Amino acid sequence: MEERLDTFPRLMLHHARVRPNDPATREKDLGIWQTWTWSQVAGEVRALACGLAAQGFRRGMHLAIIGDNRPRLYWAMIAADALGGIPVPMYQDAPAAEFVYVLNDAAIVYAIAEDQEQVDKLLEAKPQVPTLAHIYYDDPRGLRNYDTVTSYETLAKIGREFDAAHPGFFDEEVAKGRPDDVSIMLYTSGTTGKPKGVCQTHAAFIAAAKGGCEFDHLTADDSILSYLPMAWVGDHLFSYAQWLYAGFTINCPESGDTVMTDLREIGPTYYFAPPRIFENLLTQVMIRMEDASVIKRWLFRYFTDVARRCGADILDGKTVALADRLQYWLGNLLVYGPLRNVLGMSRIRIAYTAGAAIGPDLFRFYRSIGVNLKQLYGSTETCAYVCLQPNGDVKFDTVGVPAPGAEVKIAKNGEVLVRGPMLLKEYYKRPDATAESIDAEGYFHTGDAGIFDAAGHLKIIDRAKDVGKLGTGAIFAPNYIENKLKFFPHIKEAVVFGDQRDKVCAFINIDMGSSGNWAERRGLPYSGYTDLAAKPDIYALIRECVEKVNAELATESGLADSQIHRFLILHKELDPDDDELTRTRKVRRGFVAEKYRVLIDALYGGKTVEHIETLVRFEDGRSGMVAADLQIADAKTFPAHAKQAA
Amino acid sequence: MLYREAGQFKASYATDQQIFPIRQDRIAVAALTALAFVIVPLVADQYWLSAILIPFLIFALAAVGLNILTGYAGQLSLGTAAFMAVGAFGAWNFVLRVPGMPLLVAFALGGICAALVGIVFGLPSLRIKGFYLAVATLAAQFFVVWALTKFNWFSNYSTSGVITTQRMEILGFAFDTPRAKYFLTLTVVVVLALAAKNMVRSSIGRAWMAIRDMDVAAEVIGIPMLRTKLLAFAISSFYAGVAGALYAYCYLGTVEPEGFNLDLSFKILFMIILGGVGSILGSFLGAGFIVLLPIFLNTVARPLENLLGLSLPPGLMSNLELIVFGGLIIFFLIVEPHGLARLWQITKEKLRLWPFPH
Amino acid sequence: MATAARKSGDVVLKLENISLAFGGVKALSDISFDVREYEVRAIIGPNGAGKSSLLNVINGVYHPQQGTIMFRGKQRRDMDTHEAAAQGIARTFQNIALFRGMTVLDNIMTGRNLRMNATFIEQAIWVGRARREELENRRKVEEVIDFLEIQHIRKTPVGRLPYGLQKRVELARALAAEPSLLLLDEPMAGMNVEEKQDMCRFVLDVNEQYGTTIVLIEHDMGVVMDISDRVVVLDYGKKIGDGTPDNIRNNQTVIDAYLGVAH
Amino acid sequence: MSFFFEVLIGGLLSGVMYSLVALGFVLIYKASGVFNFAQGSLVFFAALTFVGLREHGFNSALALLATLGVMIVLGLLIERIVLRPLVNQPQITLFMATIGLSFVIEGFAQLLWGANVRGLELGIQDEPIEQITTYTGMNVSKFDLSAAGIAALLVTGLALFFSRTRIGRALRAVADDHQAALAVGIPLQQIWGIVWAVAGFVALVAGLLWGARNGVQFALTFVALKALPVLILGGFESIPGAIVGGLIVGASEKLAEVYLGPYVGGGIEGWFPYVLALVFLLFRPEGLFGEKHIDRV
Amino acid sequence: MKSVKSALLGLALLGVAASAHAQNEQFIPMNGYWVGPYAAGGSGIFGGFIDYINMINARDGGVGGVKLTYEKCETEYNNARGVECYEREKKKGPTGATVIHPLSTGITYSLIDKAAADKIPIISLGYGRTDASDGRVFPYVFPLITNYWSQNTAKIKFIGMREGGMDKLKGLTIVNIYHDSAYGKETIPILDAQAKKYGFTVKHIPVPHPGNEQGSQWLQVRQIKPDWVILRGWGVMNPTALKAAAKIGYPRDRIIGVWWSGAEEDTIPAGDAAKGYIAAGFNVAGANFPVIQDIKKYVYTKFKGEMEDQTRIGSIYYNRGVVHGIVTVEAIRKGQEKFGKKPLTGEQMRWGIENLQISEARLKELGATGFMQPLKVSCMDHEGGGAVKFLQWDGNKWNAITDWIQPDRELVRPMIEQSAAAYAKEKNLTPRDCTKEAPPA
Repeated sequence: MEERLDTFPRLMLHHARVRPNDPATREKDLGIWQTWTWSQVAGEVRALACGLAAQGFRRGMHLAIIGDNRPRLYWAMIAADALGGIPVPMYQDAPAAEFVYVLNDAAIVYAIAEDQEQVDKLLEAKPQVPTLAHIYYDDPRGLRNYDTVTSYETLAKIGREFDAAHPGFFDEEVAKGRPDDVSIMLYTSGTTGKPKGVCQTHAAFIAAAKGGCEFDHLTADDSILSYLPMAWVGDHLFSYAQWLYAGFTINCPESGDTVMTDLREIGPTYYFAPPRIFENLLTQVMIRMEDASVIKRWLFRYFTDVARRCGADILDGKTVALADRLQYWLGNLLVYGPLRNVLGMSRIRIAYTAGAAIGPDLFRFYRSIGVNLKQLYGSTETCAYVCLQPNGDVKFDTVGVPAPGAEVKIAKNGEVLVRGPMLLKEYYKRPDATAESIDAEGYFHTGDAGIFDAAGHLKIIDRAKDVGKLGTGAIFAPNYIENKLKFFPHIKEAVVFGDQRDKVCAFINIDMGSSGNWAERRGLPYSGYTDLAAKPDIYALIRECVEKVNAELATESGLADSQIHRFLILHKELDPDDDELTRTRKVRRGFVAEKYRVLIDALYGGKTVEHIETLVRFEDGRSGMVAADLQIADAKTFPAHAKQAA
Repeated sequence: MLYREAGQFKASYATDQQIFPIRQDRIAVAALTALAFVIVPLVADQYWLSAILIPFLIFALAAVGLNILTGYAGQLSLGTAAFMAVGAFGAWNFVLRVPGMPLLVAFALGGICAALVGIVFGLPSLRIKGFYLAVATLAAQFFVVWALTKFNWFSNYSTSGVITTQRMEILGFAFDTPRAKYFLTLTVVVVLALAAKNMVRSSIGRAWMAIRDMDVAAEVIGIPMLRTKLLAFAISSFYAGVAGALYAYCYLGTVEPEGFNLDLSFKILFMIILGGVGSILGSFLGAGFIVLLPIFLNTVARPLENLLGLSLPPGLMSNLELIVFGGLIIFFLIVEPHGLARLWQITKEKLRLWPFPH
Repeated sequence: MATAARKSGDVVLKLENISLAFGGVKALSDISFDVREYEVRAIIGPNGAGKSSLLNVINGVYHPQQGTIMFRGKQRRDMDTHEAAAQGIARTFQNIALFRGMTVLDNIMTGRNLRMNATFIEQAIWVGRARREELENRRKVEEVIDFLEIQHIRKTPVGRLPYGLQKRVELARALAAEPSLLLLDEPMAGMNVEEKQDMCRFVLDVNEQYGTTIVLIEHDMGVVMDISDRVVVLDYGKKIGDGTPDNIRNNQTVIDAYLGVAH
Repeated sequence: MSFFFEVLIGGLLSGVMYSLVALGFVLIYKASGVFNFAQGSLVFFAALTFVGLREHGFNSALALLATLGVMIVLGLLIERIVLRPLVNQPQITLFMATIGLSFVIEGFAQLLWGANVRGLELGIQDEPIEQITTYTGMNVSKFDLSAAGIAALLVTGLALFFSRTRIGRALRAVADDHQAALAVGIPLQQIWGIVWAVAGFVALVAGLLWGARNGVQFALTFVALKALPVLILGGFESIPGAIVGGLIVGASEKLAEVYLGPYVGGGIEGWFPYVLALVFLLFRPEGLFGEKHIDRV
Repeated sequence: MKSVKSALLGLALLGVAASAHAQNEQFIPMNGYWVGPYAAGGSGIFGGFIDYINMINARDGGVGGVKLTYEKCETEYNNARGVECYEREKKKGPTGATVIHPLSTGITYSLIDKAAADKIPIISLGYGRTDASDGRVFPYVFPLITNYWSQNTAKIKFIGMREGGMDKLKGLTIVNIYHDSAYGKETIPILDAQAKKYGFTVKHIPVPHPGNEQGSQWLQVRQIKPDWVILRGWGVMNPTALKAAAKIGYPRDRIIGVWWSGAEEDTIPAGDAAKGYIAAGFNVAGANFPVIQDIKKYVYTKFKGEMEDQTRIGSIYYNRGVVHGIVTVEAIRKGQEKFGKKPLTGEQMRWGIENLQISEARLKELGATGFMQPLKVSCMDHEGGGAVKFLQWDGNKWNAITDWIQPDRELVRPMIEQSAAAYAKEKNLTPRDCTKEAPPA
């Protein structure tokens, strides 16, 4: 009988058979990389599944999974899938109050949590979640005296006993699985409204995984660091679907604090990170290089210039002058190689970024030092799989060509539409929403505005709904401008306003790391964010950035009117805890506009200073008021002078 | 810069605790070993072998021994030469008096004799600390040399008190050329250095360092003070003893008790201070430095003198050598009080973090 | 949150009529008190009250001139440091007594030295028992590292660590010995609020997780009252109070002699 | 019996000579915590400079003054060039630096004055005092007695210097507690400079006396070895300790050599003082006059 | 390519030219010591030695047209450095190092095996291995002129002469004050043997190194009240001994030193205390010999002298250095007689030394009559002389007070042979058969 590799549990069993002794999962724990082979993973999953079954977990039930990336949590997903259940990973840094909605929406009865912190949150949410009955935990630390929760070990033990009593049970359950069963439910954070559960089938994710693996030639020899939230579609694609499809190794870091060290130790061949992380890394590189000796700084500058000139072309396999090639070779020896090494990127064959726009300079930097960084485009509803950048044909301002199996077209209003096997089955218990996003032809409406260029590469401009019109009638794509601002290391977050107005104004969040460092170098004392943000020197610094953006915008056709006339630096950092950002750190534009209305009025009202008081929530759950008098600054704008078409 | 550590992760404690956890280091060490065992014997001439490499290795071994005592266990000793003397005379007497005594066993027994003497002179360390102990170890230095001179039995009643080593043979192979002696020395030194490294990374090494760093805390943890200190004395002296035996057999061929004088003790102490206290690598670096520096100064100075003609006072170059030697020692202590090993460590850190400064 | 069902057991340590003097200066006079299994026992008192001396008597650093010490059923004139360690008494010091030349890992490994029995010759050859012990104990140490959340500084030389972390490493070293009685000499001295909270949590966790009996000296009354089961109060080498935190809080002698003066 | 006393007195008088050298060590150790191994070289250098200057036509007084000046300058230079950059380093590092220093001084001394062995006549004959010999049959050397007198003068002088002068008192404060001394505004480095200069002066006195006894030659550097057991016995930080230690070492080594030596073949003087000191230390680890430290934990 | 080739060719030619230039030179390493406690001896002896070589080069244009070259290497009187110097220098010069003067007993011992293997003869004038006088066992070692045992028997002879006959020795007490080291102890057996032979009592008193404090030893001497004291001193021990003797009032003219106790360096520091002190020497002091005058004339007038302090020219050590020069140069001459006037190899040099004969007549030619004793070296006898002259310090200079006094060969020779035979046995060597050695040409 031919092996049907159409569900994840079957894929897992397949690897356990084909490569039983190859590493499947590693976790940095107790000082070393604890390793589990595929056959060990199969054993654990089997025990876990049987345990859950023994505890009453049945087909179609949801299993909540809460915690940092832990092997056992990944295994729990397979176990749930094996039983025909649906794992529901949740954002581990959300407070208990936010848990409640999802737990209730998914009618969670069973939950598996990483540690005491998550268990405490579940217990806190429990009174409001009548269904929640079983809580399991991975790390027993501090949980010794909790009598209402069960440890992973106990569960596995129950499972093994159950398995011994019902030897055929597990295999039967796996055999019952069908490709069009829902294999995972991921909650979209949603920039507006309550999160929706996106139901994806085995088939959808396997199609996406297969397409990606084949597109980039991923094999069982690759390895990846799994450190992004398990509830996020990207992690699920890379660390779960592709893992089980290709049979490579996932590596779980010791803790959130040690990701960079762990990355360096593992040296993955396949890497995924949102632009923010690449940006932080580059910022750190620059900061650290500031302290280097003159010679090193010179070397670094010289060779990054060389790389900027020819590095990306060399990576793309284009012809490059011999002199440049030689210089690049030398640079690789002295700078790029070591740099990739200290960043943990020596072995990377393919790195992806997605989730937000990445600055061209940033993108080019990584490619120029020999990291094959590419962009992809997708969403939770499409298994993060719509467009991919092919090797050797990477354009900095597009997200690549439609991925194998994906049909992409642009709607009349500019919205990107997509069709293919990777589309969601439905929004959980939200037929209305499902109907709204998938049209009659089976196209999913991404909500993004984009265009195809001549070579067939897709270019995303903005959220379709965010694209507005200025008072002058010119289009206004706020994200586009914000991203331009955010490409400056000193600017962490920006919100621009201009829809239905005659000019564009902006809120800025400075980056504490980068501008703090900048301030320290200048001997500028400051006591905290609010203090630093109000410094005239910082204003000058930011004004410079804003004006650079203006200069750029002035050269772009149709966007010259979007130049920023006035801006202010917010007195607090926009924060998901204050609902200003989503959990994936996207700005909740409407909410922010509402909350800081007084500031917007001030910007447009021509005031130079405005008082504001805001409620902020601290990490420990307490809240307090922050008050400040914010300066408002004017920025120089430039006359439009469209670039000559090349 | 040369280090590419990304991807060198440890999946077991065994790999994490190996002596050279970084692959590049392992390669370098393997290359160095190959160089020492294969290339050097092929290319080095007699001068390099018998005047530089063999003494370098032997002094390095003695320095390893002293480093165990002083660098790791924190007991300052000025009596290393005496323990070397015991080892040399011990080994010689074993070969002389026990028919068919295998050479390596004799070396080991010489080392054990030194270890026993070391234990005796280590006893006061339980009550005496720091410089008081250092000066007390001088007692060993003077007493041992005196005893070896005084009791003719040790030199088999040789009128001159000088002993000439017997022909060296192991399993029928005669070690009579500089190359063979080099091999023998190298092998012994490598094996013992490895053993030393193993000890200092084991519980005994930690016990030594604990006593060195904070003896009261060490005691409270349950580290037996006397036993640990005496073990340090014994092992240190054993190393010095074997080094002494090699010094007699593989290097000079003849030795007299006066050859193992305070100057030699100081010389070895210099090696560990300049090389790096509490570092096996440092012992080698220090030995290299102290062995090579005077030779270097001398080889530079003499042709210079000949070049400049004889108008210079005759002692000038020798005295200048002395001044430069002393001056360099002070200079190094000022620049890097923790020795060449620390310098290497810093360099290595830099190379590992390259292009970042820290 | 679930609360610990902490229960005190039998008396494991009993000091009777301990007097200690250094060349005429009396450090402790006629002190008697006991420690029960599983309890957190605090010793408080103003500076120079003899608190540290008392700990030093318990684990044998000082030898009292008078009195007896009963530990685990055995009565004796004084303790011997080595014996104390072998019997499962571990401690930390008021002024951090880490081995400054060693890494965090080595420091904690040193705490397990008593459990390593390989001879130096085996260790020199690094085979068999020596190697096995080294690896097995490393695992135990890693558990302690994990427990005290000091993974990120594992291979850092202790000298480079900030004060608060050094204190934590010292606790780790003591814990590595898997002691049944843990003596903590001002574990929270000089820490900021957050570090203190962490340390309190660790102390309680140790007590809960491993069932370790803890005797601690602490100045922060809040901490003492929060975490200890019973408190001994010393003043000028004499015991002036002994009882539960509530008891002590209301003890007039203590209030006069100590609380009133110090705060 | 008179022979015994003769040995004893001879020993005590030699002991004074050891004390002279030990004094230099103590001074520097007390003030800056440095175990100055170069003290022997300083002794050599001082004597050589004195003799060398005399050879170049200086009269004794002038040579003495000039040498004193040179020694003071040398002391200040050492403090500035060698010790100041090494401040706060472990003692053993400082110790090693002084060994390096001894090479430099020895090389420099021989470079300056050559390797010749020279006599030094102080005008005191090293001969028995006849009156004593006639009355007691014992030989007591005029020279030794004078040396003892000079040593006594020196110690008295130093004692006065320490107790009566401002600098001396500051010096004692420094010896007691560097930090505290710094805190009350005593210029530590200046003090150290002065101490090295004083140590240079002591080296000069020792160098002249030893040089007159054994000739001015390289072997003068070895007198340091004679001073070490004195230091262990007396304690590194005690001036009276250096004197008493010297007397004990001198007397006991002579007695041991004469009465014990023949049983083991003689020549035991080389190590006997060390073993004596060692045994002594076992009972009193802090030396004769050293302070007892209680380990506080 | 062509240019590279021609450049290489040029280099090669240059090398040939350079070596051709160097062809007619013979190299002698000067491994001595100019620093440290023994610098006085080292600088004096090598001063005389080098000056003599330079004089020969300047006056005679070398030996048989062969220029003598040398290079200094600082050994610090330390075995390890001595071996390093030897290894470094042994390949220098067109024929390598051709003869080596270690000027240290320790270094000599360390070089015996090495030098034999490298075929480089060792000359140890008045130090080194006494039993190496037996040339059958030690073909490459030449303790020329005299050794410790020989001089010791001569000393007893001298005492006998002073006492009025060897039979008067009976009942005398002689104290042997010696440096407590291998060197110092070396004469104990021969003294004991002589004591037995002549019936005197000998007491050995060791002085621990370095010997800068001898109160107790001389108090013992005072107690023993010996008739004579033999001083086997070393470095600072010598003046200290003389001072200590003065301190207890022991007459200095009853103290007899070995030649390492009998230089100006040993007496000057003792000042008046040294007056009258006697020492055995194998060369005398004084600058009035023609050979010394030649050195001054050919070397010092051209400012090429080794001695910074020219008053030391003619001192005991300096003159001993000249003796080193004489025996070396004469051995080269001897070798050239057999092997031709070209640079000798070490092996040829060995033959030269082994067949060295310096007669009174030759000494006269050399301008060294009375400066040193005539020599006749042979395969059997690597000592070649054996006599010593007794010198007395008058407070300013050393004066010869006897002629050359021959040793007690009957006593010494068997002991040497016995010791050498033991060595041969230990080392598993077959002694040469001297009857088969090539006779002098």
